[in-house]
Parts: sequence; structure tokens; C-alpha cells
Amino acid sequence: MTSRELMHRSEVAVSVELETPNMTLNIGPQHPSTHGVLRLIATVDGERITSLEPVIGYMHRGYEKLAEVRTYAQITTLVNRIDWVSGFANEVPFILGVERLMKVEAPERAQWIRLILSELFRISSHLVFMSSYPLELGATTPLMYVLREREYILELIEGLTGGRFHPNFNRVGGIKPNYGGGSQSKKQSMDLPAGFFKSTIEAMDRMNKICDDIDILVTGNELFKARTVDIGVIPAEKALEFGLSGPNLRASGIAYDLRKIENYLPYDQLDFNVISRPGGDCFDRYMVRLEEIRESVKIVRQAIDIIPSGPLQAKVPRILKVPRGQVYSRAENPKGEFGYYIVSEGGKMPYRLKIRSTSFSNLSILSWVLKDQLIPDLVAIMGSLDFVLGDVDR
Amino acid sequence: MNFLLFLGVKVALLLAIVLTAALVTIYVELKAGSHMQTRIGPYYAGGKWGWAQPLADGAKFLQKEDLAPAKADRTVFGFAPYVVMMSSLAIFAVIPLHGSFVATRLDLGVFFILAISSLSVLGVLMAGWSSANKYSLIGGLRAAAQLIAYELPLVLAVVAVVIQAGTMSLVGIVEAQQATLFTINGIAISLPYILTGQVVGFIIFMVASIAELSRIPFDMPIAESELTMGYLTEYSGIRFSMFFLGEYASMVGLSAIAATLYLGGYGVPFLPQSMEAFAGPAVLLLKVSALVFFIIWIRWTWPRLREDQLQSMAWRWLIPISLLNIAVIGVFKVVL
Amino acid sequence: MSDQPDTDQAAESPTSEPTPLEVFAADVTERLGCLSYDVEFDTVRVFVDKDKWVDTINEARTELPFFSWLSAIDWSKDYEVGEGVADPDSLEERFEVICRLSSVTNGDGVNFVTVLPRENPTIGSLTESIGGAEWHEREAHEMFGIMFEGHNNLIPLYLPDDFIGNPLLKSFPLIAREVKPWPGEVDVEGLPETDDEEDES
Amino acid sequence: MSKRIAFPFLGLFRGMGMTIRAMVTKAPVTMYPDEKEIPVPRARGVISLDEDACTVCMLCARECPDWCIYIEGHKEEKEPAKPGGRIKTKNLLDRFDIDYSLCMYCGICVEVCPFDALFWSPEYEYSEPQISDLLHNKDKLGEWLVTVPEPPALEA
Repeated sequence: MTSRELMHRSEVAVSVELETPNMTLNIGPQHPSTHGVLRLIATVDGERITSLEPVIGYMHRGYEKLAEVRTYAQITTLVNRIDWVSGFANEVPFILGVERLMKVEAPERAQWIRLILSELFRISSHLVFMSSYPLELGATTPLMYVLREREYILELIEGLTGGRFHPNFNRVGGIKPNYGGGSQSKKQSMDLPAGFFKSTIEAMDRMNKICDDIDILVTGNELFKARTVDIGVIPAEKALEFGLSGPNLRASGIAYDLRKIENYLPYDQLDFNVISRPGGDCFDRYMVRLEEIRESVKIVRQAIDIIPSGPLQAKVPRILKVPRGQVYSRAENPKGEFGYYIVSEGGKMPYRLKIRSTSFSNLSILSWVLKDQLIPDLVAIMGSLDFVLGDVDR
Repeated sequence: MNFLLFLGVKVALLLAIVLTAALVTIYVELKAGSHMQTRIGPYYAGGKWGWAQPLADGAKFLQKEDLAPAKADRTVFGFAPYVVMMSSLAIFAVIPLHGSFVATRLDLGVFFILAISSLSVLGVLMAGWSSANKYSLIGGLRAAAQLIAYELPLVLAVVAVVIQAGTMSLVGIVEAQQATLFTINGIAISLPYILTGQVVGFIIFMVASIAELSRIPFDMPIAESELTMGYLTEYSGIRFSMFFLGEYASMVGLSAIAATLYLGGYGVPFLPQSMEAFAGPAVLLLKVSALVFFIIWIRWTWPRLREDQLQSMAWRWLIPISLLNIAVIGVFKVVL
Repeated sequence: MSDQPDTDQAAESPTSEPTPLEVFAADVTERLGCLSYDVEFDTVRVFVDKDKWVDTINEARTELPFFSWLSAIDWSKDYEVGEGVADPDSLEERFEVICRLSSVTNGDGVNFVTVLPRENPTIGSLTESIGGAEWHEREAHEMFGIMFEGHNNLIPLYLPDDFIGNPLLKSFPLIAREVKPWPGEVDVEGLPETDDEEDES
Repeated sequence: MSKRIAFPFLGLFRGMGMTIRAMVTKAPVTMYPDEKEIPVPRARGVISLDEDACTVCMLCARECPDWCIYIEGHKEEKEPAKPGGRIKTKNLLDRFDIDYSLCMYCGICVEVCPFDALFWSPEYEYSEPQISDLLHNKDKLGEWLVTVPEPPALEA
């Protein structure tokens, strides 16, 4: 009998003798570990959670309804803000869906720019995880180191798109046009600014460096391992049942990556690995993300070597009217499968837009995975799922 | 009359030293922590390097409204910070800055410290219970469990020192560390206990005192990301600053004890007795600063453990090791 | 019922050579005993009889294990927001409940669709076998008013408990757009047409 | 149960080496507001208005997803240049307000403006204690015009 079982038995014995009633602990909506406004109603027996009921919706903005009164160009602005740490990655599947409905395809260079930006946002999003996760376990310093490095990524993004978090850079059939400098210049798309390649390569070197630093500061830390290894194990079948995707699913041993299996953006011309780990615990989810930063660095490096020159905008009518049809378009968001089910009735606005947001599904497993865990593990497990409340509530 | 006058002077001096030390520690924590995080930290307060930041914080705390939750037990709630503060201050009464420069020369100094330092948990428990907040309660209970688990290795580690020194007086322990061990070329060599068999004891003592201070990696009672500061959740203003000062004062206090027990205290090797009156306190300060800095350094590097992991570490590792340590020291004491 | 031919609403039976996706869709439809299928824009829709909803989804999950999402569409002539359907005259008012399952080894994915009446829409709940459906069904319940039988926690997910109405119904007004006049209403001059023409060239 | 922490605690001390190194190196901090970072030319800071170029076509107000642009204007007849010539009407701008408390900084208005009256300026220092002061009128929007940078050079 392991010591854990012994301990558990003794706990049970004690609680039977003393008849301690369970306590309801209300965690959130304002709580440091809930990343915003998530509320958890936990019934705890001492520190052990006997049942847990997540309450979401404090940030429900009704995007699916708002999208019904907005034109397709305006929705791009909106979907940026669903998962705000990876704004661009939310735009991509939407724009690809609309392009599929309209049967246009963005020129090659535009596709590559989209790919580069997607990967930059993936790095940025994973870096946010790398910074906040140790913080939840009590290590405050990785936050600063990692956010400092993320600033280099954000600067790249801002230099290219003009926005740090909400690039709003995709247009149907291409990318955002220039602004300012005469009406002729507005007809051209925003190309890469001078020096972009050089600063990207430098930033990518920094990313590899910070990954090594994180390895020393966090991964190699015995206390961190003690807090994460074998904690919050999600077996593969449960992960599939709850619709977990992205790093959370890959950490459960399923190498499901839409960049490989869904035919979108020129990912097929690049050489990269899908990281997956068999354990399904917090440590594996963390490691998958750390390794994915390295893979994304590889992708960006290859992409800026390959990126062809050429036009950035396909011909589309000025007033977008999308033909009738229904399309489900998905892409690999940093957090997993992000998809839009666009129902168009031929108008300027979609008839219905279903947003399959990643964190919503990733978080739905919460009450299952947190059952019979300890309160400190609640923080560790919840953090390891890497959710953004805007993405959960939409 | 004379007694009262002396008492007044002693208390005033002690308070001045301890509070200054606590404020300086707070400043070092702010500043060193910031720089470890590639930040600047306090910058504007006081003109240069933000040296006045702890004072400014103190002034801010004083101005704040003294809030207590509606369902709190106000008497206990109000009293708890002072219990914590008192226990951290009382430690300093017996720490010798120099052989003849100690507030109270107790023959049972070690015993007194161990007794009084565990009082702080009473204040923490009072705070946790009276706040009428579940997080505070969990935090208070965690603190109590932690203290019980860590008081034992702490005591057992100190017992080994007491055995080696043969006295419970802190001055006596320092003097025992100054005793000549052997002579080389006519120079009498004396070594602090950490170099003469107490390494394990020192490590255990430090681990246990960090746990008792509830600082990272053992800050589960206040764990911000889990319990939103635990028993401190409901405190604000002057009462919070009492806890705050108390925490840093105990940090200095426990470091001073560690320095006294293991690092030779105020003793300086190779120094004539006449010089020691001046050099002693300075040397002690240096040793204390090093230990305090080490504790701060840990706090800004490591994550936190889990309560049950901490317990299993205490009961399964530290206590057996410290018992073994006592046995080994005892055997050596008898044999040598 | 498995070999019932595609007679219902959306079946665009392939006229020319079927694409691989259509072959796949036909195969799924055949094997699971669904009503019909429809492939457009690389999106496979398989129509399921509402009584066989739960069984079909459960069976499909052996092949397509990844539960992606579940939601609904309100097909209604009466709309308060946005734009209505293209030809309201031929519209059959209904709810469509969609559940998407997909494979994790290749790009296969199917949107299983079932049709519910607009009055008193009720369907079996998937929560028994798919834990992840709980939140999705709660969302569909509060947004469209669809009842999921067998769901034991069918309380609002996003909305406050005392909220009245089902916001994603087309007939539900969007208050933000009701209370504020459109600033574009003010007209001084019509839209400049010149620019458009240049664009087309 | 938790993995027992294995001796030696090498990982712990490697991390400490990293923090102490960080402590003695200079912090990469920009001391705002004493020193300012220069925003990139494309940065979407604030929208500036060239009032003379505006023809009150309302395109920006109509395309704005947030409905945060308010425009009023009137037609004015202009005396013909030569006697007997055609009387021209000109649209004059009375009001052009952007409510920055609503604006999402998407830039659609700047993109759709057919007459080049709107520009992005990277300036960002216009926070206000009162939310109502975030409604910038056309004079205030005009003031930003001088801060509009040249578009950046492109990657060859």
C-alpha cells in the first residue's frame, strides 16, 4: 500500500469520527488564480475538493449575436478580442471561412504573412502561459523574464500590423490595406516594414534563449516538478470527450494538430514537429507548450526564408456580399482548435456565426478533473489548462 | 526607579533597532526582488533609489481606514496583529549583540526563543479564525499545521547545538564557539559550529525557520494565488502593517538566532577581546544580513510547495534527520 | 431507415464524379443510418433523425472521437437583428441542432444536424456519454430555448438566472442597437460612387 | 502522491544563479514618463482628422463597428468662379466627434475614408480622468495631424 493510500485512509477515518461537514468555498469571480472572472463553487472537505461547479458568463459579451449585426469586415475586429492573447489566430479561421464561401484565395505572400503572424501570436500566447503558470505556483520571477521577452514579439507584431494585441490585419482575400499617404497608397496592402526579417531573426534567437532560461528557472526546479508531475492527469479518452484540443490534448498523448491535418495556410511546406507527450498531467501540458515555442521559432525562421514576393490582395468586390452557404472553418489557435461555423444567407452580414472557442471546451473538463483534488492543485491544474476568460465566455 | 529607567531605555533601544532592521529588510526585499526580476523597484520615494519607500508605505498604511469584516470577532481580530508583533519583538530581547550587550541575559535564552517564537502562530490562528473568512480560516489552519510540523525539527536542530555547547545561554553558545579548538603555529583557531559538525543542523534550522516565517517556498498560509493572502485577507491599514513589520522582524530575528547558534554570533576569530565590543555587533549584522538576503533570494526564485508535501517533508525527512543529527553530535560530544 | 434515399431538404445528390469528401459523407450516412447528407465548402453535414440523435452521435464517436462543439441555428422568418434569410417564402421555420465530431488522425469531421420544430423543441441530451456536451447544451438551452432531455443541470450558463428570453433567437432584439440611433443615419450626401468604379477596374 | 523531492537540489540552485545574475545586470526599463519609447510608425494610437479633406460622406461613421463616430454637416452653395458658371455646392463639416471610450482602434474608418481625411497617429498620451473627455471633437482630432508619421519603408 502506498503512502498516499495510507494517508487517504487515515483521512477518511478521521473524517468519519469527527463528522466534519463539508464547506462551500466560493472561488472567484475575483481571485488571483482565475485569470479574470471565472467563479468556482467548490465543496471542500478540508482542503480536498469533493465537488466543483464552475460558473462562467461574467464576461459574456454575446459575440455570436453581435456578429449578426455586423458586416464581415467589422466581425474581423470583433473576433480579435475573443482570445486576446492570440488575437490574430482568431481572425485566421474566420477569414479563411469567408474566403471559402466567396471562393477567393489570398495571394501566396499574404498567406505567408498570415502564417508568420499566427506563429508569432502562438509564441506570444505560450509565453503568457510560461509567465503566468509559475506565478500561480508561487514563483514570481519567471513572469518578468518571460514578459520581457514577449515584448520583442509584440514589437514585431506592432511594427507590422500597428496593433499589439488586436492586429485586425486580415481582410477577405488578403491583408489590411495601408492607411494614410494618399488614396492611392490605401489601395495597397501593408507589406512587411523594412528591417522586419532582421528583427524577427533576432527575436527568434531571444526566444530560444528564454526557453533555455525557463528550462533552468522553472522546468528544472524540483519544487515545480513536485507541484506538477502526476497532478491533474487527463486521460486521452476524457480529453476527447470534453473536446480538449491544442496543447492540452497533445499532452494527453494525441498528436492532434490542425496545422498538419487541416489544409490551410502553407504549413505543408514547412518542416516542424507536432509535440505530444503521453502523461496528460500538468507538467506535460507545460512541457508541450514550452516545446511548441521552439517549434514555432523553427517555423518562423523557415517562413521568412521561403516567403515569396508578390501581391497581397486578391480581387474582391468593395462591398462584401457573401454567397449563401454554410461552412465550418477551423485553425490551430495557440490554445487548440478554433473554429467558426458561418451561415451566410447571401447578405452583408452572416445569418449565424457559431464560434467554437478553444478555452470554452478546454475549461469544460474542469469539474471532472478537479474532483477529489486539493485546493493548491486546483490552482496548478486550472493554470495548466491555459484558458482566457474572453475565449470561454465570448 | 532605576529598574524602570533601564527598562524604558532597553525597550526604546530594542524597538528602534528592530523596527529599523525590519524597515531596512523590507527595503532590501523590494529593491533586491525588483532587480532579480529585471525591474527597478522603488524609485522616486526619498529622492534616490527610493530609499524612503518602506516609510512611505508605512505612512500610507497609517492613513488607511481600519476595516473589519461585519461578522468578524472584533476583539480577537484587533488583537491578533499585536500578538504576532509581540512575539517577533520578544525574540530580540535575548539576542546578544555582544557578550555584555544584550537586553536580557537569560541562562535559558534558547529555550525562551523557541517558546516565544511559536507564539506568533497563536496570533495567526486568531487572525484566521476571527476574520470570518473561509480563506483566512484555511490560511490560519495551514499556518498552525505548518508550525507544529516545523517547530519540531527547529527544536531538535537547536538541541544538537545545546548539546555541543553544553549551555542554553546564547552568550554561552557564542563563547563556546570561540573556544580554542586547536593551535597552529601558536595561533589559536576557533571555528563556528557550522564548520564543526553542525552543517546538517544549520540546514534544518534554516528550512524550519523559513517554514515558520511562512515565506516561499513554504508560504502556503498566505499563498496569494490560492488563498489570496490567507489570514491576511481581511486586514488593512495599521493592522496589516503590524503583520507586515512582524514578518520582517521575525525574519531578522530568526536569522540572528541562526547566526548566533551556527555562525559564531558576534564572535570574530583572531580579534582581541578589547576590539570585540565594536566589531561584534558589526559582524553579527553582517552575518544576519547575509542570511536575510539568502531568504529573500529564495523567495524571488522558487515556487511554492504544497501543504501536504511540506508536512511529509517535515515528518519523513527533517525530523528523522535531526534526531540522527542529535545522536551523532551526542556521540561525538561523549567521545571527544 | 438506413437505406432511405436522400429525399429531404438539403440533399444535393452529386451529379458528376463525387469528391472524396462526398464519398466519405455518403459512407457515414449509410453506416450510421442517417437521413441524408450535404457537402458544401468542404463542410460535411449529415442529417439525423431527431429520435435517433443520441444513438447516432454515440455510434459516430467510435470513429470520430473528438467532440468539437454543439450548437443550433434558428431558421426564422421573423428577425429583429441583422439580415434575414435569402428567400423567406420558401423557408421552413425550424431549429437545426448541430453537433460536430471529428477525427484526430486526419481531417475528417462531420456536422451532425437534426431538425427540431420551433414550438417546444426537445431533444435527447448527449451528456450521458459525452461529458463535454454539458456546457454546450446549457448554452444552446439558454440561447435558443431548446430542451435537452436527460440533462440534469440545465441551468443558464452565461446569462443571469433571472434573464428572460433566448438571446440568439432571430426575434430577440439587440438592445445595444435599439437604444442608440445609428450615427450613419444623418445624411448630407450620398455615398461617393466614383471610388467604387475605380476599384472594379 | 507527490514525487519525493530528489537530492541534490541542483535545479533549485541553478535557478538562484539566474536570479542573482539578473540582479546585477541592468534592468531593461524605460523610465516613463521621464523617457519615452518611440512608437512604431504604424502604431494605432489616435485618429487624426484633416478637416479640409473631409467631404462629410459619412462612410467612416457608417462603417464603424462601434458607432463611435458622430458627424454632422451642411451643404453650402459656393459662388461660381466665373460669372454665369455653375453654382457648386460644397459639404461643410459642423461636427466630427470620435468617442475614444467606445473606439476599438480597428482602423476601419481610416481605411474606408476615400478622401484621405483620417490618419493614424502613434500618439498615445490622451488619457483623461473623466470618461466624457474622451470624446474628441474635430479641433482636437485636427491637432493630432502634425504627429502623423510617414509610412515606414518596406522590406525589399
